[in-house]
Amino acid sequence: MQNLCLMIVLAPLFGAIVTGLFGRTVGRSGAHWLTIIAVGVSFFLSVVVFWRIVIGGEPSYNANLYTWLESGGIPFQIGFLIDELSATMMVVVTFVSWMVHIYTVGYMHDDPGYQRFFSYISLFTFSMLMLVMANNFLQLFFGWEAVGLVSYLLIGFWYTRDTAIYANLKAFLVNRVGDFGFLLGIAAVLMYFSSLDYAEVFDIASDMTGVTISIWSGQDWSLMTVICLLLFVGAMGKSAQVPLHVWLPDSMEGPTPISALIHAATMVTAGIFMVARMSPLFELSTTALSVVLVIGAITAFFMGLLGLVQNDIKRVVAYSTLSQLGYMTVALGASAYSAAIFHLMTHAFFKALLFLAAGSVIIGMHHEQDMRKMGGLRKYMPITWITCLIGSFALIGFPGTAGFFSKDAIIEAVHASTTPGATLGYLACLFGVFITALYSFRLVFLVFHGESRMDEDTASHVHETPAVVWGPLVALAIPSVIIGAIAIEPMLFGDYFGSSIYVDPENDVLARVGEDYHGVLGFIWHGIWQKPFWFATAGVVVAWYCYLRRPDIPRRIAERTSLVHRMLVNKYGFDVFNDWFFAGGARGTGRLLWQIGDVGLIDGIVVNGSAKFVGWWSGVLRHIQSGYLYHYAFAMILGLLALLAVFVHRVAG
Amino acid sequence: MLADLPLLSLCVWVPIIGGLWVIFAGSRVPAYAVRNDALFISMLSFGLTLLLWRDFDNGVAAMQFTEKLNWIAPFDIFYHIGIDGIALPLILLTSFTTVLIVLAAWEVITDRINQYMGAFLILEGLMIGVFSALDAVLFYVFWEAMLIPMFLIIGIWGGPRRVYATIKFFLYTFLGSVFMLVALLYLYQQTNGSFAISDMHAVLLSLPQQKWIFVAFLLAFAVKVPMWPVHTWLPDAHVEAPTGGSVVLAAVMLKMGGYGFVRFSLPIAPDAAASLNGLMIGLSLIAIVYIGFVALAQEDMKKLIAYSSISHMGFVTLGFFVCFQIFAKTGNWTDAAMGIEGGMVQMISHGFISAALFLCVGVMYDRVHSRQIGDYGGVVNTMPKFAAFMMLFAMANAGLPGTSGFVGEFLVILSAFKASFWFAFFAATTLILGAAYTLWMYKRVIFGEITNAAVKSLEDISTREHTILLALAIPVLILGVWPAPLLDMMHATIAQLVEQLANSKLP
Amino acid sequence: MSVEAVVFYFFATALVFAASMVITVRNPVHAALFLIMAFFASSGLWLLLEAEFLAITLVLVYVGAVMVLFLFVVMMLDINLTVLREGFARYLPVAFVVAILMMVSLGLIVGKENFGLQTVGPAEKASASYSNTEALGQVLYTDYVFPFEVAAVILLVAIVAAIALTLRPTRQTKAPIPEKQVAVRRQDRVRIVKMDSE
Amino acid sequence: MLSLAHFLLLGAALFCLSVAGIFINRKNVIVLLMCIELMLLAVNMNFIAFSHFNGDIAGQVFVFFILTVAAAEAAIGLAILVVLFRNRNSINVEDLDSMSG
Repeated sequence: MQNLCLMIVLAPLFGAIVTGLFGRTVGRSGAHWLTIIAVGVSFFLSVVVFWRIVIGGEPSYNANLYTWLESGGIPFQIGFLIDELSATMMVVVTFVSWMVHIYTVGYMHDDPGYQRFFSYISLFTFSMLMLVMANNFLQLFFGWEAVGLVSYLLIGFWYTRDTAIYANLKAFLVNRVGDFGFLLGIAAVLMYFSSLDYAEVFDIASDMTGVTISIWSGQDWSLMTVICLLLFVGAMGKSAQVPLHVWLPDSMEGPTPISALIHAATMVTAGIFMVARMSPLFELSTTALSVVLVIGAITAFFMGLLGLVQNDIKRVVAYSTLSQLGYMTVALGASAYSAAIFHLMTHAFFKALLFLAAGSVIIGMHHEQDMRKMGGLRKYMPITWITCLIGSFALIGFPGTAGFFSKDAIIEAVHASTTPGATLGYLACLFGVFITALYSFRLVFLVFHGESRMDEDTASHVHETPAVVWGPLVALAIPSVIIGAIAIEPMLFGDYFGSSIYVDPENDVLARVGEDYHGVLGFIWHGIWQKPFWFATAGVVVAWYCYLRRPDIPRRIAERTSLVHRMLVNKYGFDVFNDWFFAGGARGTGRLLWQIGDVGLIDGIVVNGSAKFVGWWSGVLRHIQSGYLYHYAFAMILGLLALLAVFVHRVAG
Repeated sequence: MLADLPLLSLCVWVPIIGGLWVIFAGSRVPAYAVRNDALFISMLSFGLTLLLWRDFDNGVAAMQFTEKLNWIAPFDIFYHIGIDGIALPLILLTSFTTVLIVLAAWEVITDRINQYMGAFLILEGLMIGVFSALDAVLFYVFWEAMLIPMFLIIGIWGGPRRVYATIKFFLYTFLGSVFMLVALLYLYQQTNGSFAISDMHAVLLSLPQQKWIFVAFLLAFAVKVPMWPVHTWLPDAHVEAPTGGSVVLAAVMLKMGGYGFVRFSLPIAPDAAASLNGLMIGLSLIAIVYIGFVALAQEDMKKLIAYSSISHMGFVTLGFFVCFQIFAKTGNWTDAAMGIEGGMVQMISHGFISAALFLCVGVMYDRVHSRQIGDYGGVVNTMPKFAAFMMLFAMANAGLPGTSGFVGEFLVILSAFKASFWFAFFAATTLILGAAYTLWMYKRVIFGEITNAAVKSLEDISTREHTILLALAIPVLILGVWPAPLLDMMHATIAQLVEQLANSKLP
Repeated sequence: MSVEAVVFYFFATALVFAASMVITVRNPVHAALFLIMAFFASSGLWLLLEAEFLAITLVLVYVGAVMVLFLFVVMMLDINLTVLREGFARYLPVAFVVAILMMVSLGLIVGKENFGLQTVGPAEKASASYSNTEALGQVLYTDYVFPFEVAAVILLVAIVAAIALTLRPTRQTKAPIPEKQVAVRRQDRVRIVKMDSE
Repeated sequence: MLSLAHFLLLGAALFCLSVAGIFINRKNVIVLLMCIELMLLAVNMNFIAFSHFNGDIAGQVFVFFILTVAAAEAAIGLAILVVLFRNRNSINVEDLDSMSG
């Protein structure tokens, strides 16, 4: 098993290093063949692992590879923990990554940084695998930051674009804010558990419920709440939860395959994965769960709203991603970890599909991303249209598609949950469904249906993309449809996750939902008569009416509610505020401390001031040095006289 | 036969004598011969230190490779040297850095090349001497002698404001070390006439005595580290120094301060350190946060990196002094070791990273002759290989896991949390600030469109520069992925240090 | 009053008078002459104190050599006396006060019985065969031989320095320049000319 | 009967006179040099007096050396004076202030 794991991890790393360092030697085709094969190997081995652990029922594998270092009597290890959770993630990650590798061959065809791109995405695959396969917090943090690094590199892939390099810096820094909390959380874990190994920490976690930690003097906080909240700050950064979501829409400056791989399917779900992984800790703090739930609800609803006013095709999908991440977070908050992971998985497929479809459109339109300049593409790009439609249905939760099962499960679970804030979560999710349907089909209708708004030149060139691009679309469309029906039963209501996820029986909402579960068809039948389906249908209808039937309505609504509209266009002012308060404030503080503190006080007054004082005092004293012999002689004689007087006084007087 | 050689003495004296030889060979010798000689001598001494490493016994806390000769017999002053797990990594760092400096100066320095090379070689020997001296007077002599080559390096090959910078540098450090001398003489008296550092460790002192001694040492070491608020010499010295000077200053000289704390302040005055640790932690945290902000406002790359150095060295002192708080809280001294080890790792790692960053700036400066961030932009277009290296070092500076920059910060933050949530909180802000100032600089210098003709005509790094940067990239990555060997080297010594801290020296 | 006392007071009066004149006369030549008188007076006092060798030396060396040097210089230089005498009256009171104060404090030291001066009894009379010169020579060439040598060197250095200071190199001075002579090469001086044999 | 004090007082008087001389003749370097000679004479007087009354020849040895050094000093001082006069055409002390701070 250890060799298997090593192979899975190291194959993409090998690909990344070779294409990265010797890109010119291996050439363009060498680069894509090498990395595609490496990630392919990784994928198939992951499937083997998945087969053995999940289907074959082998006990989970937990072993250390080597000791990173040992300090203060605590060994810090690098190792792997392969259980149902990580096996699932491995398959999802390697599959999506593999698809993206293939897709990239077409998408980046003309780009001069071809090898570099493959190197980065392989490196990303390695980092993400390290993250999900970790058996301790240290390695988790390593993977966590490494995916952040690759995300940084990839958002700034086109480094000459000002917007791209602005976005990647922003993404990295916002993620760093999350990591800041995450690292403190890890430190807290180490302090109280004296270990960073998952198994050891989880084993004794339940003994820690009564422990309190004093942060402000006199106020005692529950240790588990503090730890979980700190860890969740990390998740908020990586999984783009309000208010640390600001980087994700901007990250769309990166090439589209990246948006699909990193900023939709895998990296951004790391936070969700982490919270699920830490379920034994989170279960011990209702406060933390409640916070998670509320943050998720806010993200799910309000970020969805923003999707309505975006015109850039990728940004619509990006806000949709934010909203879906909110759903997952809500599920986590409601203790429905398996539902969150389930949604994570289905979302990975259909959101990657949507992004790649958007990418396909962008290729077809020769890198035009504004939806207002599209329309009627159905005729030109049938495969893209079909797959995009499938993705959208999955996204809005059309009964039978993958998204339907996972999203319905989440809504049901939140409905059943008793965690404080659950009602808010439920309402947010419910209205979120309407919003989701609205913006998804707004996209579909604006891009593929209706009249063409393309200019002549573009229209004459639009064509279906090559097989290397639509191939992955099809490959992703299939699981987007069927994976939900296949996986719902074992994942949500069966013993799929085994011991990898721990739910306190009191919080086990999925068990409650499961009582009403009677097979896949029953679930679909049940779903059709539930509110979410009607909300989704309403959304689609409204989208059809507004964007196909009466395209003038949205503009009029926007004019009527200009305040709301402007708020949405400005994304609630987060960016402006961050730029002004945090970025500007930090620079201002820096300049202030430097000019006043360093240059003014320390250097000006103390250092150069003392030198100036000495100079001034010497200036005063130098007048004594008249240069006249007799002055010196007088001084000597007077001194002699004074000494003599003292001497006489001391001895004689 | 090899075993009979006084290996440690060779490490100290080979570069010094070699350096003198290079200098006195004078201008008669052609420049290429000077370069080759200097490279040979620096490689030779690096090889000698590697031999030290090979024969070093990790399991022993006591001094190894000791040599003791009479020096000034009437005052019981000895030529007494030896190394332990704290000194060895620093010695390795020193000799390694010198090789790189010689290489970095290869074609860049044309004016008085023999003196330049000689100064660095002598400096190397003196620095190794500082790390290996076991006699306080010997230590002091090496410590002060070290200033001379550095003074000349900045003063002769420095930038336009070099005179101001050198005087500031010299006065700052000299002011500090004078107090150290007083403390050493006082200790000489207290130990009944012994300058042996081990005797100073053993002597019992009352709390006021310890406090005075601690403060005297603090002045010397805080200036070297440098700690806030005695840090302002560093940005000036760095900005004016030639690349090699900046490298040695950042990579090794700053470590002298940290080394002084673990060799003198902590073991000689543990009770004073325990009672003054609040002050030390406060200063360290100010260094981390305050300087982090100040670095954000810099427009000069070298200044920015200099400030970043101060901020990172804040972790060293934080790690060293946080152990007392941990002990007060948990009553467990093994926990406390983590902070000290973190500080030590941070010193080594900072040695590599800051050296690398200064060399990177040097590479650009050699081509464009400007250090202003505003004069660059879009360097990646013309220097992709260089940009890749600088990315690595920038990330290491921002403390990315997998690079050496992470290890020390991680350990220090973990142990700071044990002392207090807020210590860790403020220390961890470096995660954000460090990334902000480093990557913001990177963005403005490397990324973007080409903004001016100077950048447009840049040539990518030569084989020589490639070798230098690669030689630094390798340890940065290895230490990040597998720091255990470094830690193993120090465990025994630091365990002994912690034991010294645990036992009160009050009579 | 014994004979010694009479001699002492005579010479002491002469000495103080001569010294006062040295510092007050207008003309430096006169001052130098009064200084010679002071030297004579003190050499007389020294004879009273049985320091015959030094008394003679004082006269020989100082009056004979040093003071001649002084006179030489004074006469050689064309000195504007009026400028030099400026401020004489202005500084007189200050000088007077300082001198009086110093005299009082020195007098306190000597006069009062605080410094154990009274323990020094009257000097023993030397025997008839006592030779001051011989006694001085005894110690000077044995115990003090090294300082003696040093003093000799100092004198030599003083002579050399005085000459070096005042020597004005003139164009007429002809002197070899050794470093140039040494650096001469054969080509500079000898030219071999090939000639046909006659 | 002559005592040590007589000679010491005489020395002191001589010394004070020379100090006064330095004050009065502040501009004339030659007279200043003469005053210094007088001072040395006063010192020598004391030495010899002590030597005589203590019966210790060492005092006279000292005087011997003082005489030597004073001679050297006078020679160099006058040489400087001559050079000075040659360069400045004056021996006025007030013209000599190039050491002024």
